[in-house]
Amino acid sequence: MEQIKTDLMTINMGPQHPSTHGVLRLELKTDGEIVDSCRPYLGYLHRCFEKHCESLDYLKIVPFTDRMDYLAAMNNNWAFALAVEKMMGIEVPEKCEYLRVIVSELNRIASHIIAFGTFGLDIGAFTPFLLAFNQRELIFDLLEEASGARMLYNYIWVGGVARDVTSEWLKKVKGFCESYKPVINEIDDLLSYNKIFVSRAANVGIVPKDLAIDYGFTGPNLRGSGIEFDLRKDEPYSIYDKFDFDVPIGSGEEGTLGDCWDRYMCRIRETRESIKIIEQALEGISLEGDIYEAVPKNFNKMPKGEVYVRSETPRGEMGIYIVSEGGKAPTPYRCKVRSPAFCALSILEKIAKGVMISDIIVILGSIDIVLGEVDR
Amino acid sequence: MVIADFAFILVAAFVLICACVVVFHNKIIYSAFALLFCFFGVAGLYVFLNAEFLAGTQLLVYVGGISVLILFGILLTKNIEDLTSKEVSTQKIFGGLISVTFLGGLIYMVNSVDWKVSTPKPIENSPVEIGKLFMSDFLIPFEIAGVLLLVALIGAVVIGRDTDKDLEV
Amino acid sequence: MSYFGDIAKAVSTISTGMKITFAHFKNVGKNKGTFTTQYPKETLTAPAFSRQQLHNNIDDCIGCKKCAMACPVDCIDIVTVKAGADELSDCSDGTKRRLHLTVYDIDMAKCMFCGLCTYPCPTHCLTINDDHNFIKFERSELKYKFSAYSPEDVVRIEKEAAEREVIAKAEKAAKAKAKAEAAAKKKAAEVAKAKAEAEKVETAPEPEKTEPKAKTEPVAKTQVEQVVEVKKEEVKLPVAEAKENEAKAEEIKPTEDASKEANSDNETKES
Amino acid sequence: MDNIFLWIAITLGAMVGLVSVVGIVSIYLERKISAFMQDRLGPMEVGFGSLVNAIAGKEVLREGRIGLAQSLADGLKLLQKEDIIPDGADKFLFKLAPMIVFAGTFSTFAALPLAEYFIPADVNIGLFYILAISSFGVSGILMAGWSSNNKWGLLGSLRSTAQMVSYEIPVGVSLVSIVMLTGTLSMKGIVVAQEGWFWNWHLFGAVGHHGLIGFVLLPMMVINFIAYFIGSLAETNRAPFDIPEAESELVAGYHTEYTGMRFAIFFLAEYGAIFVGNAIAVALFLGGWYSGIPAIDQANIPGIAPLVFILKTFVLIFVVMWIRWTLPRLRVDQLMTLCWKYLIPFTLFTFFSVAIYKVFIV
Repeated sequence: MEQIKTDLMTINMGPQHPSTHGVLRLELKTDGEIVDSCRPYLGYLHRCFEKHCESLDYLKIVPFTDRMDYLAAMNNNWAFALAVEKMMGIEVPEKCEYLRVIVSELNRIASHIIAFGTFGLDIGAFTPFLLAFNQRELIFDLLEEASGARMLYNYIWVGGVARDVTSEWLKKVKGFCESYKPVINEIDDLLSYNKIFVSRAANVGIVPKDLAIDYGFTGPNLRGSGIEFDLRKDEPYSIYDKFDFDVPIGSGEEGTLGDCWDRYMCRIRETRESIKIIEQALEGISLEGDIYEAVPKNFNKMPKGEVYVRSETPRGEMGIYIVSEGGKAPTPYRCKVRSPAFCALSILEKIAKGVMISDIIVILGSIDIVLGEVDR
Repeated sequence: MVIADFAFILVAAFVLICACVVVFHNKIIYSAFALLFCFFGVAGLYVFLNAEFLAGTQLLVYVGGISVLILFGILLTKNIEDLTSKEVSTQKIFGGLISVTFLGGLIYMVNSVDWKVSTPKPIENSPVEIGKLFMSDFLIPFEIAGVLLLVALIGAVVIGRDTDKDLEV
Repeated sequence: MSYFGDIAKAVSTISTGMKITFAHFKNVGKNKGTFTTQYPKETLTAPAFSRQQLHNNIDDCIGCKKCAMACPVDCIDIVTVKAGADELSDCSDGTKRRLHLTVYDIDMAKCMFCGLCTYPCPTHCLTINDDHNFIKFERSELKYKFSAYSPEDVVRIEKEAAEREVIAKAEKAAKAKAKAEAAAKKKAAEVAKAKAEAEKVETAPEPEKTEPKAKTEPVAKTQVEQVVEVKKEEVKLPVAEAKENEAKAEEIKPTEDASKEANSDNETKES
Repeated sequence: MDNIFLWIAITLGAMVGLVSVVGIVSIYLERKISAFMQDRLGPMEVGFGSLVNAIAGKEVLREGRIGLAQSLADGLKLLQKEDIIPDGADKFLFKLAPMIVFAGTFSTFAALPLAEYFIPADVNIGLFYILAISSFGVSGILMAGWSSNNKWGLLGSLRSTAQMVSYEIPVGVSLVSIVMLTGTLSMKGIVVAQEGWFWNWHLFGAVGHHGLIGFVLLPMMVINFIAYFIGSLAETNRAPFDIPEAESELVAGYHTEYTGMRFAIFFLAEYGAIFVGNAIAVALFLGGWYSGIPAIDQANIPGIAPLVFILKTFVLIFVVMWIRWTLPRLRVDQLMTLCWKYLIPFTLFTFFSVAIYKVFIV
């Protein structure tokens, strides 16, 4: 029997749409509810970060890295600081390293809260989102106390951190770790294993191992596909080799390996691991020492050359590539950022064929993009 | 009962106007909506005949079911993105001739038949009576209609089923 | 069997979820039951060093422009006029003030709240405080003017400064003439070495000056050095040219002096 | 003559009042309940006093408000809003659609048995009438989605219609079981059949009327009630079946382009539909206006019967909201799966069981 053929309908999702996670535009060609093709259009949040760097000195670039992945500003600061430190050969004091680990892991939790909270929101669960957001609020209070800002911290500087912390602050962080554990269990009960949620997220947007590698997936997205790769474990930078933590990977326990539920669950489990790391760091830190010790007086010693450093941000592997010409009052000759969300977004076109419109939202939510980082 | 007459005229006029819109309107979607209102008006006419159950059935089946399905069909098949698309009749003269002939025949029939005025009181609990009739005098037609609908249903499923299973439910 | 299994799972997970939401519903108003604060009635206190609004204590500001240079978005606008001797009072920490700040504007609409400008401030007069309640209806209202002078004052100060400058110029011209004459004599003696020596004299002492500051205020120092470098560049060119063109040197030398004064200012307050 | 017009005017007025009050109260409850479940407080600023003061231009005091007049104030705000009709819209149908949707809901209020003496139109096919007339609102939703010339609106209305047409089947079948048991379509008749102690309610198998053998009915009726409740959630487009207006997918579904009062009418109609859906559940399964304790019913306290009815309905509405703020949303195909693979078989099973009970046991 001949198939009944209908016209495709072109739908414009975004740039203003509740669940495009920022200003992303998707051009959907649908056959009724079934998506025939989905093409992302980027650039609505492009702010010329890379070009802008070329006219700023290294100290001034740090607040701009905040604005790339605005949900995980600490990790961005750190990625950039790592690159410049490697270039200049700076040894960071141990206290600063501990502080960096604590704030970055706190920020990782905050970022993952947004990721799984909005993922639930995309599927229609409002309450888990807000319950998780309360915890994010607590993290922001802590980070504000440490750095002075709630979202865009400018805290991790090249060679150190911007501000010292007090022992009361460390106690508060400890308190937060305790209060967070029951909440994540509650989210598990309320959302993760909910039958409706599982049926919406499992077996949707499956990214097999080889496809994930082909498209440059990193971070929780890659681990959701069952590949155990975490820069903190496999290529430890800073003092991550001192900590004992697991790398949660997707197992396809509710559906197929590499589906949206696996990616979601990876994030949930990663927050638990982050709490573990923070607790260990709180034990290891000593408050003696000068945080400004290794902060370079100026960047005149910046050598000529280039450097590429990668680090694990909540969205995956962020690479910073800097070409320097050295000299006095130097600025980068070229700065390039390898954005994990950008690579992850590219898979949308591949796996969106034949799914339903509702699934597009779920897939988009599960790869957890931040448009500030995609467009830069 | 002046009010009842007045209401009847209102409803009848509504049905007629809607019917005219169905036939004469250029936009097919207007015709479909007018058809829906036409069915709705007919349900009102049933109420005047003390056939509430039938009126309800008319609403449920024709308004809530068939009209909506027709609308559904139009929305899914027509070029719905274009609000200005129009359907123009190309055979106005021929069509008009046929309808005038048909109207003449109907008028002749209405006038020639000797209509009887119904004397018995309307049945109080019509659903019960209808149910009883279905299960006694009209059992065979009822069953045949049921089987026919079932056949149509299965046929529709067979035709409409997607042969390639690309969407797992 | 999975048919009924699915139903059982759905019922159990949904009832678990509903239990949780009902527990939250019950706990409203109790301790930790609600997270919202009724804003106008009750306010949250931001940490003391929360970065919310820039404030400049203009009485302590020496007009060094380090903050403006540290700003990544150029939101600080400073214009200074050289003051006469003893015209201005000292800062609270004893630093001499030698510049009238006729314009000190911070455009909070441009500000990105990174706080980088507050670190190099030598007198700690520029602070970023926790006052977060600065809603305005016009963008222009977000331009905060810190200068203590009225427009008339500014006109007067500029006029006075110009007068002083004329006098100073005349003095300097006389000095420079003498200098130039001396230099010309030297030149005649050592034509080949003259250029190299002149540069040494200018550059050598200055890095030593700034180094003691490093331990206390590393970032400040970075900025200081940058300031110094920039000033040096400004200075170098005219000096080199001075050997060929005396008239030009006369015009530019006041600036050179001013920059040196600024540097000495830094030193005093740092110590 | 005069009497008839007066009666029509009074009834219509009472019904309009009921619909608006129900809508306003439900919206307030929705906001408060959702807030409490999410560790928030919800509207706290607008009380009736401050609303009056604000309208009169006096100073608005903040003390002691719990936001009681919030939805009223929202309604006033929506009334004042600009009425925007998109340029590319089909203007006639665009204006007509909210009226049709509202009419569909509004007409169903006519047959609600608030009390034995307070049924605006006690037709002998009351239940059938409600089912039939509520299907009329579907066309309004289709009309709204199509006429606004917005693809999200169109998709929303298509989803909504498919959903409502499908879920009419389990809802209808589950109600037919009750009709079969009581032998009447009249809402009044069905409620009267549940008089007395609460175990006479149909939810509990009407044990009082049928004796011990009635316990056979109990599980059937519970399944029926749950099926009806899920079906009515879907028919009123409530979460977890709110796919027609899924804000994360379709922006706002069929009323994406509506603003101001037209939007408010859609909203009012939605909450009206929720009330009607749960009122039917109360009337058919939960004993209608009977409190479940004969002493209270026989005390003849004026106004207690409608109060009991509305109270029961709002308890169910609370459950509806509780579900909404707990559960995620289903996908279109899963919605249909739930309907065709789960609800319809179960309701058909109970339908046959009740038929067997009626024929062989009673």
